This record gives sequence, C-alpha cells and structure tokens, in this order.
Amino acid sequence: MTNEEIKAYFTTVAPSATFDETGEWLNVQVEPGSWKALAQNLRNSILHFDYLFCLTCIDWKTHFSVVYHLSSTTYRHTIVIKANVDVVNPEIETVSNIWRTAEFHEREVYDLFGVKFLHHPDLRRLILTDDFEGYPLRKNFEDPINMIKL
Amino acid sequence: MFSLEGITNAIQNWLYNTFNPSWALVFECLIVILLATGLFAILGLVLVLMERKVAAHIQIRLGPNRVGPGGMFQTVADTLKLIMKEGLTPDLADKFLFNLAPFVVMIVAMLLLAPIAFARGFQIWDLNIGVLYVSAISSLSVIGILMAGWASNNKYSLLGAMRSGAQIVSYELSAGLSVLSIVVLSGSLQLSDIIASQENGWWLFKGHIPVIISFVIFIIAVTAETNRAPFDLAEAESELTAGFHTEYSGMRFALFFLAEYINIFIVCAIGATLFLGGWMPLHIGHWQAFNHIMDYIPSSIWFMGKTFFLIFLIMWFRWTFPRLRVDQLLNLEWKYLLPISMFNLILVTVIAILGWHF
Amino acid sequence: MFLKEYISDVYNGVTSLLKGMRKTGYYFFHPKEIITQQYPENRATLNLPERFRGEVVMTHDEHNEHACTGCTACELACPNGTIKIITKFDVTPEGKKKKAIDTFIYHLELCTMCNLCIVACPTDAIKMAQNFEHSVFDRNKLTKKLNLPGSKIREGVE
Amino acid sequence: MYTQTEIIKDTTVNGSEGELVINVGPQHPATHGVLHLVITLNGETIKKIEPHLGYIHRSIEKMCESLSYRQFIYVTSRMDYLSSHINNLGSAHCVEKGMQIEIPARAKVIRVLMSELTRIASHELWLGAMAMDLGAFTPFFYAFREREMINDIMEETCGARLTMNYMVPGGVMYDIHPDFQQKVKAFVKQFKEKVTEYDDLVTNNIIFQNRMKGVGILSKEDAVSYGCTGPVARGSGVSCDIRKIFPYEIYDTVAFDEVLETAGDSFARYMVRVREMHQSIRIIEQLIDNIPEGEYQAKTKAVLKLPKGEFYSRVETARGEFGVYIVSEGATTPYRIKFRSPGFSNLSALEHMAKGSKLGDLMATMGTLDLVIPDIDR
Repeated sequence: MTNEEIKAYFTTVAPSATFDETGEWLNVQVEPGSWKALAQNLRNSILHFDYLFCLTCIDWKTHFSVVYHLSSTTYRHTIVIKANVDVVNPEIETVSNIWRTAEFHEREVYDLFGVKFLHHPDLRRLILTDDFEGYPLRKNFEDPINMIKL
Repeated sequence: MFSLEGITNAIQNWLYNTFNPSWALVFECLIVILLATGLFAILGLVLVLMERKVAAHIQIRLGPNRVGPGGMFQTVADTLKLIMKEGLTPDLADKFLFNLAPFVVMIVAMLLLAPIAFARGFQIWDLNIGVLYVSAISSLSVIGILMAGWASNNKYSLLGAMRSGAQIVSYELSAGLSVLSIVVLSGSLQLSDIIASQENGWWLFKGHIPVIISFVIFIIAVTAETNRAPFDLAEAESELTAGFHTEYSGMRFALFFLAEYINIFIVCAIGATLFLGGWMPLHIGHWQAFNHIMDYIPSSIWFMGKTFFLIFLIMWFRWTFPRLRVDQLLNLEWKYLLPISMFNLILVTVIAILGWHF
Repeated sequence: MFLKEYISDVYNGVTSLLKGMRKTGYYFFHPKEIITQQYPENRATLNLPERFRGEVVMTHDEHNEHACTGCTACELACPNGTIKIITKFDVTPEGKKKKAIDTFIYHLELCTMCNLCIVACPTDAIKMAQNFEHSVFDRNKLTKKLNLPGSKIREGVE
Repeated sequence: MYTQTEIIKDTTVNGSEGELVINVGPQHPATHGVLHLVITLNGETIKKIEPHLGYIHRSIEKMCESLSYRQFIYVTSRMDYLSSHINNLGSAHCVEKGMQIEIPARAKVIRVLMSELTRIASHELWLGAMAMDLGAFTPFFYAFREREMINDIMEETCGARLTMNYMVPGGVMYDIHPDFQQKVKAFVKQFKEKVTEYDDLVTNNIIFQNRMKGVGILSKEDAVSYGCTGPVARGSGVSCDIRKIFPYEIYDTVAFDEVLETAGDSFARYMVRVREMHQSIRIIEQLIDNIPEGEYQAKTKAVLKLPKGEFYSRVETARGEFGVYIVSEGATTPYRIKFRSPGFSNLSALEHMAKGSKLGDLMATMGTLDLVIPDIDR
C-alpha cells in the first residue's frame, strides 16, 4: 500500500498524528497516550503491520522519542512510528502483547535508556546488573572508565 | 606352537614344589594382583592414546604427536598431570560417597577381569558360570555412577546419573539376551567351554544370520552399557557439561576415565570370546593346512587382535554418530532391540535344537 | 503392514548409519587427507599473503629514511587511539623551520588491525607487516616506537 | 556490586515441588559463548527458560556515537563476527544512503561475492557447531576444512580472516587479489564435491533426523510476531529474505531462490541453511566470471558528514535481518546509532520454542537458532 493510503487510514483512527515524508519511509508522530490502541489497530486492521523489526529510543536531551519500525509481511510496506516521552519520567504503554518481539526490545530500551513500559510482563534489566546506576545510552551518562578518552 | 600355557604351568609347578600349598596360593594371588594392576595401567594408557589417535585420523587431524615418538607418551604425561592436580571435593557433597564412587566403579571393572581368557590357559579364574558372572558384575558399575551423581550435590551430575541408571538397566536386557544366544548354541556358561566349542569356526560364522544379529545387538548394547557415544547421555557434554563426573578432578577423575576404558576393553573381550572365539585361531571347517598355519600365530595375539578390532569398532561409532535423546534411547531398547533379540533368541534356539549350525 | 514398516524402518536406519561410518572410515584409512598444519615446525614454509594485517610498521629505506611527514592523518583515522605522533620542528639548511616527527608511538595492545591508518596515510609511510607472533611477557613491550632512532624524512616527500 | 551472582545463588535453591533450576552457561559447551540461560526443569522437561544477557555487552551503540562514519564500520565486525562482511556492508550501505554515494559496479559485485562467501563460511561453522551440540564431533572438522578455504581467500584479499573491515563507504578497501577468482573457483569445486559428505554424516543420519524432526516448533505467526528473521523464520515458511524483498547492491540481477521450508521445526531450519549454501554457491558461480572492470571505490571526501536526518539500511546476514539505524545531526559522528541484530530477536523466541521439550531438545533448538552471543549483546 502506498503512503497516501496509510496516511488516509491514520487520519481516521488517530487524527492527532503528524507525518514526515522526508526520509525513506513514512514517519508518523503519535501521542504516547493513544499509542497502545493505535498499535492494536495497526496490527489487526487491513494495514496488517505484523512485523516490528526495530524498536529503539533516541535521547534528544529535551525529550526521548521511542521509535518503532513496523512492516507488513503481506504488503511489504514499512512505516516508522515515533512517540515522544518525557525525560524526567519516561513512560509509554508496552506493545509486547501485540508484537512478542517487543518484550526483549523494550527490556533493552528500559535497561539502556530508562524508559518505563507500562504493563510490560517482565520489565527487568536485561543486560546490565540489577543495581547498575544510570542509563548508559542517555546523552548525559558519563562513563567513569572510557578507554578512548583516557 | 608358542603359548603362554607353558609359562603359567611352569610357574605353578615351581610354586607348589617350593612352598606348601597355602603359601603357593598366596604367592599366586600376589602375582595375579600385580599382573591385573599392571594390565590396568597399561591398558588405560594404550586405550586413551588409541582413542585419541583414532578420533584424530577420522577427523582428518594428526592427534597427539609431541610427547615421545608419535605422541606415545602423551597419556603418561596426562596421567602425571592428573596425579599432581588437586582433588577438589564440593562443599556440600556427601564426602564419603563422593570419595567412594570412583573406587566402586574401578573395583567393578577389576572384578570383571577374572574370567577373561587372555590366551590359551591364561585365565585368572575359569569359573563354571563365567557368562552369568560377567553380566551380574557388569551391572554393578551403575551403583558407582549413581553414587557419584548423587554425592556430588550437583544438578548436572544428578541428571547424568539418573539417565545412566535408566540406560544401563534397560540395555542389560538385550545384552543378556544376545549373550544367551551363544550360551544356547554352545550349551555352557563356562567361558573356556564356549571358546572350545569354536574350535572348528567362530560362532559369528557358524551360526547363520541370527548370530550375526545378536552380535550387532550385543555391540550396540555394550556401547550403551559403557556409556559411550552415541549413548553417552550420562556425560552428554553439550547438555550436562560432564554428567556424573562434573565435580570430579585430579586422580578421582582419572579413575573414572580409566574405568571407562577398562570397561570397554572388558566388554570387547567378552564379545570377542563369545562371538569371535576368544584366543581361538581362525579355523575353517576341514581345511587342515589353513588351520595349521593359523595355529602358528600365538593365541594371545589372536585374542588381543579381536578385542582391539571390537574396540576400534566402538570408537568408530563414537566419532561418527550424534547422540541420542534420552527418550529415543529407551525407545531404541524397548521397541527395537528387545523384541528383535527375543525373536532372535527363539531362532537361535531352533537352530541349536535342530543342529543347523556348522 | 505394521511388520513391513517396522522392518523397513530398521533397514533404513541401519543403512543411514552405515553410510556415515563408511565416510568416517574412508578418512581413517586415508591419512593423506589430513589437513593439520604443524605450527611452529612449518614456520619456514608459512606463507602469509602480503595484505595480511599483523602489525603496523614504518618502512625505512637503506639510508634510514622514512616517508612520514607527521601529518597525523593516521592518528585521526584510528578509532582506538592506537597511534600517537609527537612532532618537532627541524631546521632546514635554508634556515626554515619544518615540521617533522619526533616519535611515532604505536600501541599494539590497542590495535584492532582495521587498516584505516594505512588507508589514511597520504605518503604510504606506514604499512601492515605480516608478523603475527606478538606475545610478550611485559605489556609495556607492546607499546612501540615505529620510527628508527636517527631516522629522518626522505627527501622530496611532502 | 553485581547482583548477578545473587541470581545464580537464588537458582541453586530449587523452585516449587519437583522443579529443578539449572544454570546453562555462561560457561557451558552448548551455549557457544557466554549466553546464560536459567532453566527450570521438571524432570528433564523444560518449564521455563530465562536468558541472562550482558556478559560481553560492549555498548557498541554508545561507542559508535564517538566514532566517525569511516571508523564505526570496523566495530560492527565485532558484533556478529561470523558474518562480519555483511555487517560491514550494512553499515557502509547506510552511510552511502545518507551521503547519496553511488558505488561503482565492480565494488557492488565484489561486495556481493564477499557477502555470499561469508554466508557460506558462517553456515559451515554453524553446521559443525550444531552437529557438535548433538554429540557428533567429526562433521565439525569436515566443515572447517571448507571454511578454511574461504578464510584463506578472505585473508588474501581483505587482509584478515574474521574481522575483515573490507567494506568502506564508497566501495571496498582494496581491489580483489589477482588469485581471487581462481581460488574461489577451486573452493566452489571442492565444496560441491564435499557437500555430499555432510549429507551422509549428518542430514541423512537416522539419529540426527530423529533428534531434529518435530523439535522446537515455531509457527509462522509466532515467527513473525517474535521478529524472527533469516533461516529461523524461513524454516517456518515466512518469506523474509531481504535480498529478495528489498534487494540491495546487485541482488536483483542475480538468479537465486529464497529457500523456504514450512515445517517450522529444527530440521526445517537445518535444511534451510544447507540449501542456502547451495544458493550462495549459485550466486558466486554467476558472478565470479563477470566481475566488471573499473573502479573499486567511489571518490569520497576525506571527512564524511551525513546530512541531518535518519537513515536505515537492511541487509541479510547469515543469521537474518541486520538493520543499521543512523540518526544524524549533520556532524561527523552519528547522533544515535542502533543496530538491529537478528540474534537478539531470534533468542527471544527460544523460550517459546523449547518449552515443554526435553533438555536434549534444547540443544537441538538452540543449535538451529545459530546464536552468536556478541551479536545479541552488542
């Protein structure tokens, strides 16, 4: 399906979404509050976005944006969903029950960025030790032992 | 014809002529103990080296070749290393059983040496229920393994020991049944009688297809009984790290290691005795000239040759096949080997009764 | 029917196993197929391709001259901070000051052999050597000074 | 400081009635690296698998934020070290996408050739390692014999055997070695001769088939939902070969089939990889005599600066889809870089696949997932 069709769909289910078509794929900016319902829609509706191939987070210093790369194994169209969350108390609904792969990816993002995924079944640190302080991929994280800067 | 029989007889006569009978018996016992222990050490070293060389050549490698000519002293060096290593005992292990287990396994292996005829008239104890003795004693080794697995206080060890228990108990059956087929044919449980019955040809060739089948089943069953790949579930490296001997180190580990190889030697020796005529040279029916030439090869060489051929076969299995899963292992026994060997035993009995064998 | 299946199962299973044994048996009895290389005995015949990346060296010609201008392109290209160049100012016969290297420090222990410094070098002063036996007993020995003592830049290299 | 030890301590205490908690890894013969699985067993039946990661996490994504666009490529070889060429290719590709560099035809062909050789080398190693997991030691050496030839080819052309760093933005670092074509042809010949050995020893072996068939079943829906890619997903019938659906370099001009199996069990995944090796050979055979003449590297500036924006490139490594996501602020270093590694998603499906099977089956399942731990931990 073309970007236009996807956009038309978005205007019906999530009127607040804004679009950005400068990149390779259609970028959609959504509200974190309405994301869970929208995700359910994207997965089950005619667009059939059943494949979440990348979930990550970007630290823009003023806010975090959680980025979801979605694709469909039937139509082969791809979109990028972005949801901005707060720096102080980053929270967003989990999508791990919609796309199972999100479970690990969300744990990784929680581990390295500190974004809390609400209602995640098992939100623990995945990579770092449980008592590690700080979130390494945040821009304000200073590594006490940095080989290159030494 | 060269034979060790003369030497043993001479020693016995000399002992009985020089000392009174009870002292002579004591000296004989001492000599046997010395020989058995010596054989143990030498066999262990040779078999480990052989295993490594066979594995290497199958795997297009050279194998150990640094210590001594062609790597001959590699296993000696390894043993020295193991002796010098610290023998750790896990903190919460049952120390008594933990220390006892390797010796149980070792003693079982030693006991099994008794009825084996290494050459003509060169046998420690030619007891009249030799076959029964062997099957009875060989099933004792599972106690040592269970002991080791339980006492280590390690979950991998426990799993390995449990697997080993199930495995050995079930494979005893088909091993026993295939041994029975030879007992039926030769009509005796005494190993020397069984060897004598193969004077005009080995049972493997005389007994038609049923004996070949029971030979194959015997080899499979003893491979399983000695915990060798493809049935090495008790120590399944990729699953249980090292199974029942995970926690063992140093000399105690070496004892397990040695017992494994001695067990292989013993079961192969039994196999060679039952199916391939033990020390009996290759005799074909009435070809007198051929038989006569064969007689010139010493009986000990015949025995060792046959045994090492079987050992090689078992090593060949190990380096070719993947490991079975635990349920498949039991399936193989209860669904395939046991029915086939039972049916086969009936066939052998019919052959024996009707005298169809050569 | 069941019996037929049973027997064919056994037959197929056994043949598949025997095929595998034939293959391994073939190799056992054909020692010519052995591929083991006996390092270090074969050091003399060991043939490493000229592109093999063992360590960074600086080439010096017979007059003890190298081509390094001290431009630090390699230092900038290196992702790990492996190279450190200390420059000095030479005075040419005409009395002009000219930048030249004093010491070219190379940390072998940090190097990942990515070849980026060699690509970055505008004068081909450094190259990859094929030596791969780097183990030493003291870590300090892995920090190397690449320009030979008393060496100077070759004439005409800018 | 580290409570990871606390976790291990906890698991030595048995779970509820009849449960046995064992630690598989971080040092275990079957985990090929430092993967740590905490497994809850009921007898020999697996009830729960919980992966503990991070033993070799080097935070490559953070590292790359301080490396320039030329420099960060070499780090990607250290992730999935078995398909390092393809990782490098993906990263170089992403930079080229941002810079809008058109790379010469010769470089494209060389890149594809190298990728396919890497794929074969990776599958060879997997074949050997997986057979070893199942207890057959010998195929490992036979597979390594062929892999060694590829390594020699790599060594000659790229200068290294495992972490080549041969792909640079704009093409490849060097032209191919003069012996390259001849050696590749020799390899193709040898591979075709020897591949029947794997069939005799592994594929057709009855024990092996029994161990693999019906083990670790992953349905098509689950494969997509868990984000599985590569042979893992294709074994379940999901068409996901990036080379086919989003062709990069010259994959749209070469003839090859996307290997699909529908059974979804370990044996299907095994067959996908074995057949994929043949497809790679097919691609190599098509290209090896048709390497176009010309430049091997496009002219690029000494200092690369990506324009402001976001760039994503997807390539098919030996393990599945590898994605590079670069967020650029117009500087010489990336603002944020994310590597989407195939192993990470594939691992997440492990518990689903292995639950309820025997401990021995776990090795068969894990073997066919072809996990490379640095790829998961990054």
